[in-house]
Amino acid sequence: MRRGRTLIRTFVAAAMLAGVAGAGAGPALAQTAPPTTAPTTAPNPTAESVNEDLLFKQAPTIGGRISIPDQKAANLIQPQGREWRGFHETWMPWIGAAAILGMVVLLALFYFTRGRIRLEHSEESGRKILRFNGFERFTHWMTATCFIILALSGLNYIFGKRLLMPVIGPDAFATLSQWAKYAHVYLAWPFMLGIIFMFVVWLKDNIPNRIDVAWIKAGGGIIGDKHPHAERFNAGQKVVFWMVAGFGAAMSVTGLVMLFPFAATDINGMQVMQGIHSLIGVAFIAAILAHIYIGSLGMEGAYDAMGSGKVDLAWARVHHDLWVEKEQARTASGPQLRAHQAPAE
Amino acid sequence: MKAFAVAVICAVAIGIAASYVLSTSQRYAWQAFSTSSARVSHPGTNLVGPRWTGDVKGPHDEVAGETTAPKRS
Amino acid sequence: MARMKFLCDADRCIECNACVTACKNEHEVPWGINRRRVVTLNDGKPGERSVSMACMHCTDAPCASVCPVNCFYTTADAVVLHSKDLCIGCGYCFYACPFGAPQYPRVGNFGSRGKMDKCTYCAGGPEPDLSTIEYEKYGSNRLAEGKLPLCAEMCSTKALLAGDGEMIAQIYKERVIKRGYGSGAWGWKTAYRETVAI
Amino acid sequence: MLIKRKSGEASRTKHQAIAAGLASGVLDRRSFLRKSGLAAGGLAAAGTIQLGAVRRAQAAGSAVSGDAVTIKKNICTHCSVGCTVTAEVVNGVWVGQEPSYASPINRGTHCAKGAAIRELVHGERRLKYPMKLVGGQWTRISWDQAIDEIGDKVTAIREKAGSDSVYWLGSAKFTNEASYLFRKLGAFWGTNSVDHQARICHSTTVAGVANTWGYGAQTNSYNDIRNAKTMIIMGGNPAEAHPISMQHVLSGKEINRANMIVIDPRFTRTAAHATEYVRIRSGTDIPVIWGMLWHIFQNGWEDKEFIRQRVYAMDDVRKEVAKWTPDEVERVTGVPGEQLKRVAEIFAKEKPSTLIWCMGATQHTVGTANVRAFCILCLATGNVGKPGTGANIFRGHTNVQGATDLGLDVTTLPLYYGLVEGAWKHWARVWDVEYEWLQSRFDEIPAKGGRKARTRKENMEAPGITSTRWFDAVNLPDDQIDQRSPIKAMMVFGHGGNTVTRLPDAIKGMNKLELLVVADPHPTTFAALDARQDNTYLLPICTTLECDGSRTASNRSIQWGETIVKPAFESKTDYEVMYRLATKLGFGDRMFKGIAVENGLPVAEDILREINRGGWSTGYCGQSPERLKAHMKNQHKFDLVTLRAPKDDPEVGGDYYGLPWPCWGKPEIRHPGSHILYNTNLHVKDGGGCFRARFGVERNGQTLLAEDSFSKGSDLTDGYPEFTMGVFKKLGWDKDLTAEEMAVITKIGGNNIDAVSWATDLSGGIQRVCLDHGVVPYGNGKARANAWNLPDPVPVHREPIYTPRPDLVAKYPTRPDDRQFRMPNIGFSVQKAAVDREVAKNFPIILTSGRLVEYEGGGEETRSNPWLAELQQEMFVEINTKDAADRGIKDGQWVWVSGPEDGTQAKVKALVTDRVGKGVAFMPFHFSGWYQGKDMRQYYPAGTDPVVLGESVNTITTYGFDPVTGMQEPKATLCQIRAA
Repeated sequence: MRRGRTLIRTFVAAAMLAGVAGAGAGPALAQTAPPTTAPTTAPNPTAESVNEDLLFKQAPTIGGRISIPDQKAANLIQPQGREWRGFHETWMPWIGAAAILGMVVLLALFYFTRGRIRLEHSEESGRKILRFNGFERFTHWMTATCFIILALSGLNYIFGKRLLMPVIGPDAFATLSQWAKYAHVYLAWPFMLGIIFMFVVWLKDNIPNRIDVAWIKAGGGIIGDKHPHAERFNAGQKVVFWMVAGFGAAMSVTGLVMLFPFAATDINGMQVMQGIHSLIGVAFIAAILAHIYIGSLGMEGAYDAMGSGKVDLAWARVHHDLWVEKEQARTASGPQLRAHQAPAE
Repeated sequence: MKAFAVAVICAVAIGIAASYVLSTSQRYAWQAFSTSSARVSHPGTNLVGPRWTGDVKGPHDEVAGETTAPKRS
Repeated sequence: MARMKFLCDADRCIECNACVTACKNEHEVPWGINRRRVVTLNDGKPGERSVSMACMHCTDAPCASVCPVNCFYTTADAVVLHSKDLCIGCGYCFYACPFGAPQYPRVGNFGSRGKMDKCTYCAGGPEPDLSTIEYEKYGSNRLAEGKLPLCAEMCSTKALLAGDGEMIAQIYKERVIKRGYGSGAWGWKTAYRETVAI
Repeated sequence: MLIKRKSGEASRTKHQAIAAGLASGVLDRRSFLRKSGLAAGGLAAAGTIQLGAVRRAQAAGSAVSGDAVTIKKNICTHCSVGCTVTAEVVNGVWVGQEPSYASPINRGTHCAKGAAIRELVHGERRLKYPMKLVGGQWTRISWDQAIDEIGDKVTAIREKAGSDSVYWLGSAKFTNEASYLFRKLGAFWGTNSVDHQARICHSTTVAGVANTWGYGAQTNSYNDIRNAKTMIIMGGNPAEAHPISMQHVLSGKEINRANMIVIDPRFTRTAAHATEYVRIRSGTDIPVIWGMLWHIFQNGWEDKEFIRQRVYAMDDVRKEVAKWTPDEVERVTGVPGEQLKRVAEIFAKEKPSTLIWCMGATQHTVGTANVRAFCILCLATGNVGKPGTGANIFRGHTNVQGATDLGLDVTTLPLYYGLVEGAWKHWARVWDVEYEWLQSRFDEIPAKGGRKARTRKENMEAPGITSTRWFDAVNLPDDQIDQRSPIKAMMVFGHGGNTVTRLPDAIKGMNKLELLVVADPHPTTFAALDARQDNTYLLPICTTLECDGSRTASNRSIQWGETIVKPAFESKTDYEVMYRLATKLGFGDRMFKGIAVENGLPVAEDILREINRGGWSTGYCGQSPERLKAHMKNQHKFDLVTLRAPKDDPEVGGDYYGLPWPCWGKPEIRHPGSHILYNTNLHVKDGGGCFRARFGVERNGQTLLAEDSFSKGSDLTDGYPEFTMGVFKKLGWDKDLTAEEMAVITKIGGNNIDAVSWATDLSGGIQRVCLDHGVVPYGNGKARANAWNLPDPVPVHREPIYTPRPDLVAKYPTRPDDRQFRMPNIGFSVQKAAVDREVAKNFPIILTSGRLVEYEGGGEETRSNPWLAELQQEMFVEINTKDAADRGIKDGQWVWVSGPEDGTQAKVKALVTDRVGKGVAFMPFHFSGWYQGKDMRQYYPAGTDPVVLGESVNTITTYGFDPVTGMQEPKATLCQIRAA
């Protein structure tokens, strides 16, 4: 009779059910009974059994119903966990190392070939012009300090156990990582605030225009010795501005999604977010390394812009001539500056 | 230099504020996974430590849960 | 040396949750921490199957490899355990775990989630065997007593098999051959990169 | 990667050989101890009021020294499978549970409830001390004050309104000894209104099956299902109600490649493992069975030889079955014709086949008829009395079988003696009290309501009021109730209150009671849902894990449980409370004359000995405490499938596990018990038997005795009546009786010695002689396909009171209105009114209710266990995906489910699923504590409210009672569901 089947039932059932299950509404229950509230019957629940391969054909993860309130637990198998591990443990360390070390090597090469861009003296040297007011500097430094700690604590997730743990031992490293995690989570908020402030404060000066195109064509004055015109922010700085705004926003969004787990998306969504967060993170760090270099070691006199806020007028004249003219025009009535000195950079 | 100092102080202040806000909005697993039909008075503290932080070494004083009856794990 | 594995014979599992409450009973697991749970697939329709799932103690465990503080260790019989002293509650193991095994005491936000807890295959943790501190941190240590996880020992229909990998695979294979059907070793391809050929 | 070698490598090698799948059998004592914490739960609270929450004592510390771990064995207090609980106790605190590998029933396994049972004995939601409701506030009182006040009030009510005005509601969670004591207490008090959960569980099974072939109990056992080649599970969901039985069902299915056919209105978790699933409309069990028999008779698949030899009046059934052609069956039940033919053919041909059923078959207004139809299907195919066959009735609670056996039933005294004068005289002899004194305890009933008066003797022999209608006996006008006065006081022992239909009327009844006493480990629905202000008492009773006692599992095996821990908090055992109550009521010494009482505590073993002394009718006479304890000690010797120990074993040689009744003769005879009832292939001394000749010898010219069928080795090779001294004299067997036996028989018989039967002979001599002659004491009769003394002699389909098919009511009406159990049963007029009011149109969805694996019974105990409560935190209704779509209901949202009677409604979560067919809804019945949308948590005494509360399905279930047993009808009513 029916029991005489020799074939292992699973594979037969799988093939058969795959056809039926495609209908989505479960097996086609024939409504042979008269149209009363008569229920439908079902052939052979044992043979109809679902199995792993069949379910994986239908969806990337296998999930079902669960009676406890923790609906995450209804997800039985999500193989993407292994894929995310592959990315996070093999790809990410290399990408991170390449980006950061690559940038450092690049900057070192640049420094040892081009050297530090010297302050060109002219008659206007020695006098100062206010480049960034108190609030701008406050915002910059808040964001910057937070960024540095976030960067370090962020990198610690990937490189800490590889580089630091062997040195300081697991217990110390664990305590350090614990604090790094707290720092990362809690200093993210001032960082995000800072990003917003910087964006609001400097947006108007960072709209790209023709002057920037010219600036770029001229290689920004780094190659050769020409000094193309530049307003308050030259094209390079605008790139940094938009990069910080863009990456900052991306880091914030992905970070927030991870900070409030499962609020916005399921585990697979969060894996993607974490991937983006890491990739953009290392790129962000690399870019900021360059910004730090050019703003301090790379160019003499540049640090004062954010240090004290008052730059050397000669320096300003060289690098941001149009901005100096506008400033002096705006404050022409003001006594403190002599008019029409060529800016030196 | 003053702006830098203010910036650092502000950053730390906001950080601490954020940590406070986040920890108050933090929810124990037994709160998150119990419904309006359930009154969980003693969720138990084994494996998660007396203050539901996961570390058991901490002082055995206050117990998570509604009443402060002595520890019942 | 034994290679400990779990195998849930879904054609016997009736979702009676004995494995869940046995775990709660043996380790006094608090409300909200669900080391083991039963998921019902294709619920309510012919072909419905229930599977009891906790940590599968994978080969080359993803959780162990992504952990930023390397707090995981695998015992000689391949039970994946971790140290709650080192754990910083970052949640990476939950990203990597294909089976959603890690549990956290606080679930509101990532800030201070507390140290991860998961199924220990009733093998305790990095504390002296059968000590009070081990019990309070990791639960009881049945393996040190020469026993097996209570969830499998108390499974009402003997669906959940625990023990040496080959031995339980052999049991499952014999069952399938004798009865003529079997929905396969759930999760084995993902956890152990091999499955039971039926 | 940190790889750390674990200490204790040596012990590791041992467990490699053990895989959970194999029965390891190694139950070594834990080699370590857990640190012992605060003093034991009970002791801590003994003196001080301040609870000192019990800190779970963990045995730990260095593996070397530590406090001793003692192993105690008891039986799980939840369902009737009878799983052994192995407890590890340190310093009087229960610290751990180990698998009980030795038990042949659960072989180390548990279900969710069994694996979480340790929490019951120190759960902080337990009722901790006696309480009294004063002006609507719960106040704590002492035990002495409670017993005194209750005693005085009950005695006052007795003077004013008679003994029948006090209702004694017992429990299926009693031990056998407590059940027996409670029935004895009711008898000494003077009322037959003593009932328990069997009323709403298998009361119709007991009546229907007993009226078919003698005893109303499971004929085979869970373990025997491993022999079955085909099993039909109809109206039962063992995956949720009896999970461990599924270990045997699924093993049997796999080993024998058996057919597992599930017939149920709902695609249950049991159906998920079936090899054939048949979805039927609730309440149409009889048409489905007759439909199958139609095919069987049509094709001649029935077992003609078996019918000729051992069945009476199968032809009457053939006439009724002839009406049920496949298309009529399909029209009424919705089951396609050819599927039913296939199922019938498999059941009749691929034998041995067994029929398994539970509440789905019994909880109907046609429950008794349903069950008789099931038995007739087994009889027609010869599937009774052989391994792998039989009516496998899965009883509900842990000791519903034992409590039913021991008389917690309004229609009988202990062990099915009934209420006739002979029964009272038998027990008067066993209890050593004067029959006249017992008679004096009963009320005289004046003539009223057009009915003539009744003397004490007549009232003594009239059944009491069923637990399904106690509140009608409070609410209905006095003249409609056939006793001296309506019910004034309820003594509720271990009973939920939310599992009986028509809860709103029950609440009305609760409010009108003059006295309500609830004796339970938990306050229950009785304490919370009513609006009582005073005269309400809560007495904390400990669970049966905290006292000694035996329990009868569904397969009739009796297992002894030893005390695991002392009663927690201030709770007391049932025995002590009944002893103190009986003493207070003035008949304590008389009631405990034959029972040892050591410092106020009746000894459980001694109660069982008294049961053995009187338990001849059902073979409860051979299970002495000593034999039962020997079985618990030697569990591992019993075979997995035959349940039998090897013959040569000194202690339990040849016994079946738990001495399943009937276990004939005195314990010294060492009868092994009867694993499979009515099994003619075995000698009576090996547990063989035949159908009971209890309906007389001859009717309408046809013999009622078996024809050339007899148990193996029987001296009489044909049917024979039950054995009395008269029959013995005819056969000349009276000479085999010893002198002492004759002395006892003559004392009992008095001037009519011939009337002394195998059931009333206290010496056991008649039974001993019967065994020696290889005959069954209760005779060798035919099973009755036609039970002429029941309302429908041959089962007839009758639509449920609230039917979704008004068009069928004309052809298949319910039974006409009648008086049963002292009250009118107006089912017919209610059905007619429902059809006239077109209830089926505004309440289009069939509502059926049933079990959840995580909870049990009323749910108070299991919903107070956090390990279980966490798994099912919300009351829900399963609604079909199409019905939900029509009503705009999404999965997981709140909905209102309204019932057809007086606008009741319940606020529950929607579970949208295809598990239930279109037009069908399912709700579990374990929830309580919300009432029509209102959360009643604050009405529980502080700190004793269960963790999870929810609406009770019985808020919206409706009228309808079985004519024979008063069984309710929660399995087939109507409802409407709308989004909240």
